[in-house]
Parts: sequence; structure tokens; C-alpha cells
Amino acid sequence: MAYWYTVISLMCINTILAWSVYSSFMTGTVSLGQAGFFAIGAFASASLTAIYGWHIVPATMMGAVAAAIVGLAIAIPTLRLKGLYLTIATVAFVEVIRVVFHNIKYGRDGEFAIDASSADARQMPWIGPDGPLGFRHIIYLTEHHITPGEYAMWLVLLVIAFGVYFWVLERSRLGFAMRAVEEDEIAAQGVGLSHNFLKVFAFAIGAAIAGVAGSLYAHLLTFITGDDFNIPLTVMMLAYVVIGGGQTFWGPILGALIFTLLPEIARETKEFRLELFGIAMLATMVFRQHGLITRDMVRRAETRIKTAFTGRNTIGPDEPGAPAPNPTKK
Amino acid sequence: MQFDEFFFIDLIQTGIDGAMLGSVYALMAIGFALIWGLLGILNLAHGQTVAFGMFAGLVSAGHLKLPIPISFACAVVTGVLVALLVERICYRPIRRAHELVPMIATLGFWITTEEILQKIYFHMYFKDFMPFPNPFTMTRFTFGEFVIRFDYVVTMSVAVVLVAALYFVIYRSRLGMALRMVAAGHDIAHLMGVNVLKTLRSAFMIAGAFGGAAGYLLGYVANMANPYAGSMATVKGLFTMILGGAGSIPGAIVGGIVLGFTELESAYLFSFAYRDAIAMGLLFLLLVFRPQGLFGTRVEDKI
Amino acid sequence: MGTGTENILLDITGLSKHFGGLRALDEVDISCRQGETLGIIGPNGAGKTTVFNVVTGFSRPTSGDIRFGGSKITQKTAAQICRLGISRTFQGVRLFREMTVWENVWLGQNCQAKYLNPLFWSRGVNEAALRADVEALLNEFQIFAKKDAKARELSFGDMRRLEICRALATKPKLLLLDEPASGLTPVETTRLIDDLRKLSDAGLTIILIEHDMHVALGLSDRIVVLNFGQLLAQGTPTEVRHNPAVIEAYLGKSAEAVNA
Amino acid sequence: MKHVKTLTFAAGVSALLAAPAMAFQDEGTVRLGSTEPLTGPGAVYGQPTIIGKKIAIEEINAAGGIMIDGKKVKLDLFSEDDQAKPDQGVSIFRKLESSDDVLAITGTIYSRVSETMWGLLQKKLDDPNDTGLQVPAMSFLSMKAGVASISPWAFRNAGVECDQHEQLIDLVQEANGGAEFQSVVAALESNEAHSAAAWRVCYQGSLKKRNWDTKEYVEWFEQDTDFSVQVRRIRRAKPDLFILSSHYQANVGAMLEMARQGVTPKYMISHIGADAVEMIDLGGKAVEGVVFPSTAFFADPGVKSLLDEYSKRTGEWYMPAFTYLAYEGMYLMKHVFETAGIKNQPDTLAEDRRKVRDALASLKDWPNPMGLKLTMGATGDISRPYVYVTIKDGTFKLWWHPTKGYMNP
Repeated sequence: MAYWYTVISLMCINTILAWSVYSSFMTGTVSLGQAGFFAIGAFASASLTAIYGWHIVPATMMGAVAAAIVGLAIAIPTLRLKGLYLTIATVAFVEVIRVVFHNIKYGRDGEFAIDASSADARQMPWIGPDGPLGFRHIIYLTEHHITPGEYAMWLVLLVIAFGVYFWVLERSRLGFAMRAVEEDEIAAQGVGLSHNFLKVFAFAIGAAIAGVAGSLYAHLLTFITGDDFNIPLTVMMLAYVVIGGGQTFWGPILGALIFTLLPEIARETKEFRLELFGIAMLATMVFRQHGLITRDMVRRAETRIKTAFTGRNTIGPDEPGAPAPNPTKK
Repeated sequence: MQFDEFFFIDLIQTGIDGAMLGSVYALMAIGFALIWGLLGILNLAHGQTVAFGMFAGLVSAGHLKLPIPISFACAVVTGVLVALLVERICYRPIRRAHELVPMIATLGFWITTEEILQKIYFHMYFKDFMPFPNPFTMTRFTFGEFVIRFDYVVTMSVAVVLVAALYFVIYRSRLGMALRMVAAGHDIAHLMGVNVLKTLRSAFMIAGAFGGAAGYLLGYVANMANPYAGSMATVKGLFTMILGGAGSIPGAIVGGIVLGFTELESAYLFSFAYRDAIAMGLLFLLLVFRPQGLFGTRVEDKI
Repeated sequence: MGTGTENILLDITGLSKHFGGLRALDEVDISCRQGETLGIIGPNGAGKTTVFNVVTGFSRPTSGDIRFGGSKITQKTAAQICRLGISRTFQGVRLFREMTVWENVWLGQNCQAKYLNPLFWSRGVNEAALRADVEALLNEFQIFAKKDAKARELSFGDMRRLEICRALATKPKLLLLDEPASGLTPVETTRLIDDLRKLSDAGLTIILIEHDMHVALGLSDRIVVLNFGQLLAQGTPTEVRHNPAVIEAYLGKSAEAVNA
Repeated sequence: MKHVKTLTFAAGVSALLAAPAMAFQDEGTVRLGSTEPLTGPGAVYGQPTIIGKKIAIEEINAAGGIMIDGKKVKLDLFSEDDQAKPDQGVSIFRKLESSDDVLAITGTIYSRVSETMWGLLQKKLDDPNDTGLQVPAMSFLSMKAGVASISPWAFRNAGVECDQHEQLIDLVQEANGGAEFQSVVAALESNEAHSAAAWRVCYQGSLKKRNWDTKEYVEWFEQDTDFSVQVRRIRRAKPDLFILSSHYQANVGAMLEMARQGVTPKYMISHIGADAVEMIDLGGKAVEGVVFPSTAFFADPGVKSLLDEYSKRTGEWYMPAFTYLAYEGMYLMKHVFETAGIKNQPDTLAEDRRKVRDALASLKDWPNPMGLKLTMGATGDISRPYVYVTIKDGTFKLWWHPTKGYMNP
């Protein structure tokens, strides 16, 4: 069972990561910098728990805060950039962060159970990032008797909490304001929405969410290096959102779930797993341009649920079973 | 960095090497720039034309022992075919969608074909780094204190010839006129009687030809062929294009040279370990202070 | 004309805007009184939309001064200016196309709703009253029946009216309309003129750019004529209609056409 | 129709969840977990490893299998593909441990993934407060220094890397007539963890011990194609001992550039990353003279039968050392399973695992298929005799052998 708990934990982490991309995606900012914030969250919180013995919750919060601060520092100067230029700037940021974490060293001496007198092990009892050797010994979970099942449960709860955040956000004025900025920045300014503020806000929140995911990832894996947080990873995060659907927060969940589960389920087809993965990605984009879940689908589902509960049948295009309005755009 | 009697000689020599290395980056970036300039999409599968071009060069020159010009042509044709496939699968069906949609589709193409290519290498050779035929590995020209590698000279000359040919096509042919019109706007070009789809297909073919050529030359310079060249080409080509100004062909050329130069000079002057971070940090600053890249033109928002 | 300086709402003095070598606006002075409807006309490229863009903060003036209700707004951002009470529409309609009609107008109310205070819902703001306001506005502009349709599904005339509706939802003191009648059928134009006249009668200050002489001359209390970024003439519709310089500027059209 | 589909899907998922639980002694098998990168960029290492494992298992099973609790049982390999990705590795490790109920887990190749997997293991033996996994794990490569000391449950048979380098530097100095080197130059492939560890932990330690300073030190990246800056600096230092902490891909590029610039150090030593046929394929003449450590030289008579079988299956004339290590590892597992006194029943799994671990940790003088006696060290690494290989006349040749001494100096 521990295996499935681990898969569920990874699914939750990927979902949170997908939401971190989605947060700025709501304002039309396509960020490929999430791997950088992921790394910052992972290194910051793992340092706090492993080196300084903090509790995991405040450590995760500090990781999120650190990521958010860096997110602000990235977002403010890049505000002028449009579309894919911004995306590329964030990619450059990921590279810088990766190289920095690949070379940084700090921490404290630790002691291991094994007699480390051999030459081979003389550098082992180092707790903290050690350049290219990585940051090992993040053993908060086993030290505090948190079983994979419990960890998975906490992660599921956290995913639900973030889900509630996005659910509320999408129904609030703030969420609509973000959507407005995405659809038409100029018109949004024209009705008094401060597009710069909204974009920076959404970006910083996204960075903080990625920081949380980084903390969870570091503690799940117990060992991280700067090289884990590379460009392919950051592109995958974006792929979760685009494939699942970037119009509602349900889309990123589906994208993350599918692409975490696919390699596990398709394990039988071992040899051609990556090909299947790529083809699935390609096919989704060709046949469903707005991703698997669109806003119209969510609206219809909501109406259907409402109808089922109130027993009232609405008349009009939202009626269950009525042909859906054609969702093609442009 | 050591400030000794060799400092300036090495500084200049590093600059020369960097610029030469950059000519390969430039070739990789031109394909990106062409597609972005005309279509406004990021073709992440472009690197695969490089990888397949390299593979075609390996098979034709290394196995079939074809003469170099013919194997080079094989690489170019392979690049064109891959690019046509990309156009057919990842662009044509979704050309009206949001710009991210073709980007993710090409990402899927990238992952799939890289894995397939890796399997081909693996089943053919049981390894993934293969020697790329290059009879002139050791040949060098010496000018006083300075040396230039022969294969870099070849690469640079091929790049110059290809770019000249591209300019000829763009400014002196019917296709070029159509391309320029499409770049100005698809709808306008359509109204002016240009077959937009056909023109875009030609653009993909040209980009593929550049990719195939870059793949061959990359293998030639590095002396090895491997299935992951596509990933490297995608990342480097992308950064090069942005550095030069997205969509600008002279920008791609200058951007490549600047990137190669910066990489080697920062390795020489500052730090090996932080070399990539320095290059990327400079790119980030450039984007912040000059978002349109070195050669791009600023587009004002139309209200 | 007996202009009392005390009730001048918008005062533009010495406004210039240069794009590289092009002088889109060159030392323009325009002022607009409280409650008045001001028309800005001029041939293509005269700088009419540039005036709007500079006033609403979408582009920074090269030099000059803009005062709104006595305070300077030259350095403010578009969003701040909107919150001060200047709302505008755009030449090509700019709506939130994927949102419903109702949501478009609802979003326009954010100046009152203070969407960030506290984070998601607004304390001290009567959401129910705001919702009622939205419905009242939609009713007034006769698009209430389509309130659940997406903005992109509307007819062009409805889009125009929705945009004005959204601009009014910000509760502006000054409404800037950029060619509100272009692209409308004659029936829709008439309906628009009626609606705008109602607004004007209710005391709203309106500045409108218009190509259609009927609309411009019919609605405006006063007309400003721009040509090549310079102020050519201003006055009542009758004065402007007979101004030789204006007729000269509209050389492509005959004087009779203008007078018609 | 829709409901039928849903049901089928649910049934499929629950079938996946309910892992097969009944295949122990009664079914006549003993379960051994195995994880390698079989697809993706790591497959070039994973495939030769799994071939080595399979050859050994086929031999063992053909000879009747393993004697456990008085009964001959077959060795059953539960093989997974970790794609050299740490997050895949973690879930696979858990799958093998908890769903497949294997007795021990062998793999993986990449130190980076091994370290992540083994981070899940119990850190302190018999510590009820430490809830880490308790399953013996053994890797046949993962050369990075110190990886096995992460847990008492983790073992390696690839040898102690620092010992190899220490011995090689001694040997090189001896070959040089015992004279001190005038100019030691080192190069590090800095974006690769194993190379970085080898440099930081082993080479630097060895140099410090001898009070040697590097006259020049350069770094490059695994994927680099241009080494001109680094090699120019190496040339200026006129090296007589050149240390390459780098894998074949970068080694070849750098050595070609060295040949171009005419840099010929008297001695060039590399870590085990040079043990690849690509060195010769890609480097040709330029790589001649480099010396590197190996655990099992492919032309050694002791591995002849394995090399023949390997060549038959792959068509390669060259067999990397880690294929032999994987092959040897299977026999090692057989030995351990047979001597640990395990029951191999579902309800004795935890005890059996502990017994296997103890047997591994106390391994002493076990004669491996090559006839060498192996002993497990305190950190979970088997220290073993090493051979040193050089490249000469377009092929690999023994440079030094523990019993035969210098062969091609």
C-alpha cells in the first residue's frame, strides 16, 4: 500500500505544482519559472527542518515566503514583457537558480549511524546542501514517525485546501479581475483594474504555492540536488495546465493526475511509456485545444448538480441533455 | 582568470572560439526565428530536425560511406521531412488556437521522437554516443599566436552560405515575397492572393533544412552523434533566438555569436561553474532592459 | 461664451504627444465643463484617439498638463484615473469576450467594490445593491435578456451598448466615448443617440469622438476640431459647421456634405 | 453502456491495487527486486546491467535454483524501470518493498537515484524510533563516494572509489620512478554528481595527504562541445599528471582538444567513467594513454564465459565492468539467501529481510565467480582488488594487475 501512498503523494505534489502555474496563468502570464520557486521552497524548508530542526509546517511556510519574495523580485522587473518573452525570461531564471543550488554549500556537521571512518564516507555526515553532491538526509518524516499513508493524507488535505482557495477565488471579484486581465489587459485597465498589481499578486501567489510543493517534495524524497529542478520539469508543469485545461482550476488537477498516473498504469507497456506519454500530449492538444476540461463543461456540470439537488429543471441552453453551445473560440 | 602574459592572447583567442561556436548556435536559432517570426509560435520540436539531421549524417557518412556533400544533403533532406511532419501534425490542425497549444503539441512531438530516436540508436548500436565522421578533426590554421580549427571554419562558411541563400530566397524570389507578406499578417496576405498555408509549409521546410544542416555541423564539430542533440539544440537555439530578438534572422545570427562568445568568455574570465548562470543572467537582464532583444523591433500596443 | 472656470471638469493645456518624429498631438488645449457633451471631430490621423489615450493614462504625454476636477492626473496610471471617475470605451470594442454580459458589467463595479479589501469579499459593500445596479443598467440598455450570453456571442450593436454599460458601471463623472456609432446600423445609431441623450440629461459629462457628423453635431453641446495633431477650431455645432478652416480640412468631402 | 465501462475501469484499478501476494516458498520462487533505467537516457547503463542479471539468473535457475529451507526454489526477478528519475525511483522502491514483497532490492545505476531510494531506508538499525524502510538494498554501480553509508541496509559491490584513486595515484607515482610530480592538473565535470564527489571526496583527499597542490584546475560540463578555454589553461600549466574526474563524453571532447593543442601529459588518470567503449570509438588516437580503474576487465579470463554470452546477446566485443558486477551480484544474492537461514514465507518476510541484511553485512571471504575473495566493509561497500586499464593501440589493455604488476606502463 505504501507504494500507492507514494504515488498519491506525488500526484498531490504535481497537482499543487500545476496550480502554481495556473495561478499566474489566470492573469495570462505563462510562467516557466516554477521549477525555480519549487527549488527555492525545497531548499529553504529542507534546510530549516534538517539543519535547524524546525517543525515541518513553519518550515514549509518559510519556504513559501522565500519563494514568494523571489517571485516578487522576478515579477516586478519583467512586468513590461509580453507573452512568450516573459516565459523565456522565467526560463532564464530557472537556469540561474539551478546553477546556484548546484554550487552552493552550507549546513552543519551531522552524525550517521554507520561508522564513517573510511575515507569514502568522510564527507558524508554533512547536513545541508553540499554543491553538486546534493542535500541529503532530509529525514523529517521518518524521524517523526510520519508514515507514507499519513503524509499522503496530509497532502490530500492540503490539495483540498488549495482547491478551496481556487474555488473561492474563481467566484470572487478578484478571480474575475484576474480573468479580465488575461482576456484583455487594456480593457481591464479601462474599468479601473490595476493589471500590474493583479499580475504581480498572482505571480507571487503562484511562486508561494510552488514553494510549498517544493517543501513537500524535498521531504518525500529525502534527497535533493539543484539538478532536479531543470527546464524539462518546468515545461512538464506547464503541460499539466495546458492539457488539463487552463480555464478552470479543475483542469490542472486532471492534467497532473493523468500524467502522474499514466506512467504508473502504463508500467506494463514499459518500453514505450515515454512515447505514449508524448503521443497523449500531442493528441490532447490536437483534439482538445482548450484542454480536457473547459469552463463550459464545468458550468454545465454545476447546473446539472444544482438541478439534481433542487429538483428544478431550468429551461434554456443550460438544460441537461440540451446540445452544448459550440465551444470553439476565435 | 590569471592576469599574466597570456591574458590578452587568451582573451582574444577565447573570443574567436566563442564566435565560431556561436555560428552553430546561430544555425539552430534561425529555424526558431523563422517560425516565430511568421507564425508567432514556439516550435519546440525544431530541435528534433537537428537530431534527425545528425542521425542522417551519421548513417549516410558513417555507415554508407557516402561522400560528405551527399551526406550533408541527406541531413538537410531529413531535417526538411521532420519539419514537414511537425507542420502536418503539430501546427496545421491547431493553427487557429492559442499560441500555447502548438507549443505543447510540439513538446509532445519532441518527447516522442527523442525517445524513438534513442531506441533506434540503441537497437542499431547498443549505445547512444556514436563517432561522427570528420576527417579533419585535428586540422588547424595558425596565425601567429592564434589558432582556428578547420572544422569551425567549415561550419562558419557553410553557415554564411546558407544564410546568404536564405536572404536571396527572402528578398529575391516569389516565395520570399510571399513569406514577407505572411509575416506582415496572415489575413492580409490571404486577401492579397497568397496561399498562406503553402507559404507556411515552405517556411517549415526552410527551417527544417537549417535544422538538418545544423545537426550535421554540430556532429561534425563535436565529433559525435547522439539522440539527445535535439534537446540541447532546442534550449540553445531558443535562448539564442530570444537574445537576438525573436523572429529576427540577423538577430538569430548575431545572438548565436554573442551567446557563444559570452559562454566561453565568462568561463574564461569568471567561473566555470557559474558559466551558464552568467549567460542566463545576462539574458534575463537583457530581456528586462531591452525586451525586444538585440535586433527586434518594439511593437507598441494598439488601443 | 461665458465660461465659468469654476465648473470646468477636465482641463487640457499644452498637450503634446510625439511618437518618434511624428507629432500626434501638438500643443492642444481642450477644456470640458461639468454636464456638457463635447464632441471631438477631425479627419483620420488627427490625434483624436491619442487625446483619449493620454487623458485616460494609457500613454504618457510628451509634455502638457491634464487636470481633472482641479487635480493633476498626468502621471497617474490608467486604473487610477478610472477610479478617479473617468471611464472610456474603445474604438474597436474591447469586451471580456469569454465572460457573460452580466459578468462584464459586474466587473465594471470594482471601483466601488474594492475587490481586495479584505482579500476576496468586500466588507461594508452591499453586494446585493451592486447586483441590483447591474441589472438596472442592463435593463436601461435593453440587454438584460441576454445577460447570460457570452460577450462574444452578441451582435455588434449589443457589444457597443454593453461596453458603454460597463463603462457606466464604474460610476464615472466623465465618460469618454471613442466612435460609439461606428459600425452600427441606422436603427441602432438612433437608439444609441437616444440613450446617450438620456445620460447627458441626467447630468453626466460626455466627451465623444465621432466620425458620423449626424451623431457628432446632433449630440454635442460644443465641438472641438483636430487636424494633424493641432486644434483647428472649436465652438458650437453651428459655428464649427460654417468654419472655413474646417471645411478646408474636410476637403475630401464637399462643404454641402458637411452641412447636410 | 457507460456504467459497464466504469465498472471495468474500477475492476482494472482494483486489480492493479491488489498486488499478487502468493508466490513464496510454496510456489517455488524467491523474489528479488530489481530497478534500472531501461528507457530514456539512462538505458545505455541499465540495459547492460539487466543483461548481466538475466544471464546470472538463467544460469542459477538452470542449475536448479537456490536452496532455501531445504528446498530448491527458483530466483524470480521483479524488474522495474526507474528512468533514472528520482521521483520514479521512490515510488518504484516503495512498490517493490510493499506491493511486490521482495526479499531484497537490487539497483539502481545512477547514484542520484540510489541516494534518493536509500534515503527511505532505516538509518539506525534496531531503533524503534526510526521508521525507515527495512529491506536490504544493493547497488551494482552507484559509484558516488559514500552512498552506501547512508543506511545500514544499503550495500554496494562496485568497490570503494576513494581506495581506487588512492591506489592509482600511488601506482602512477611508482611508475614515475617515485619522483614527485612537478605539475598536477585536475579537471572536473562539475555538473555531474559522481564526478564532483570523486573530486571533492577522493582526489582532493589524496592530494592533500601528499601535500600536492594542483597547478591548474578547470571545470567543464558533461554536454559541452567546446573545451578550448580549459585546454588552453591546461597547456599553459605543462602538466605531467593530469586528473580527469569526468565521464567518457566530456573526456573524449577534452582529449581531442588536447591533441589538437598538442598537450601530452606524462600520465593521465580518470575515474571509472572512462570505462566505456565510446572512449575508443569517439576519441581514437587522442585518448591513448589514459589510465582508469576497473573492477572486472572484460578481457580477464575469469569473465570469459560471461563476455561470450554477453557478446552473443548484444553483438558487442566490449563488456562494461558493471555488467560483470550485476552478474556477480546475482550470485552474491544466491549465496546470501542460501546462508542466511531464511524461511521465505509471506509471514516471515520481515525476519527474512533482516537475516539477509545481516548475512550481507557479515559477508567474509566469499569467492566470487572470478575466484576473488570478497569481504563486506563497515560502510556497506565491498572492497575488492582493482585492476587498472589503459588505452593503447586502439584497444583497452591492462595497465596494472594485482598479481601481475605493471603490464603496459
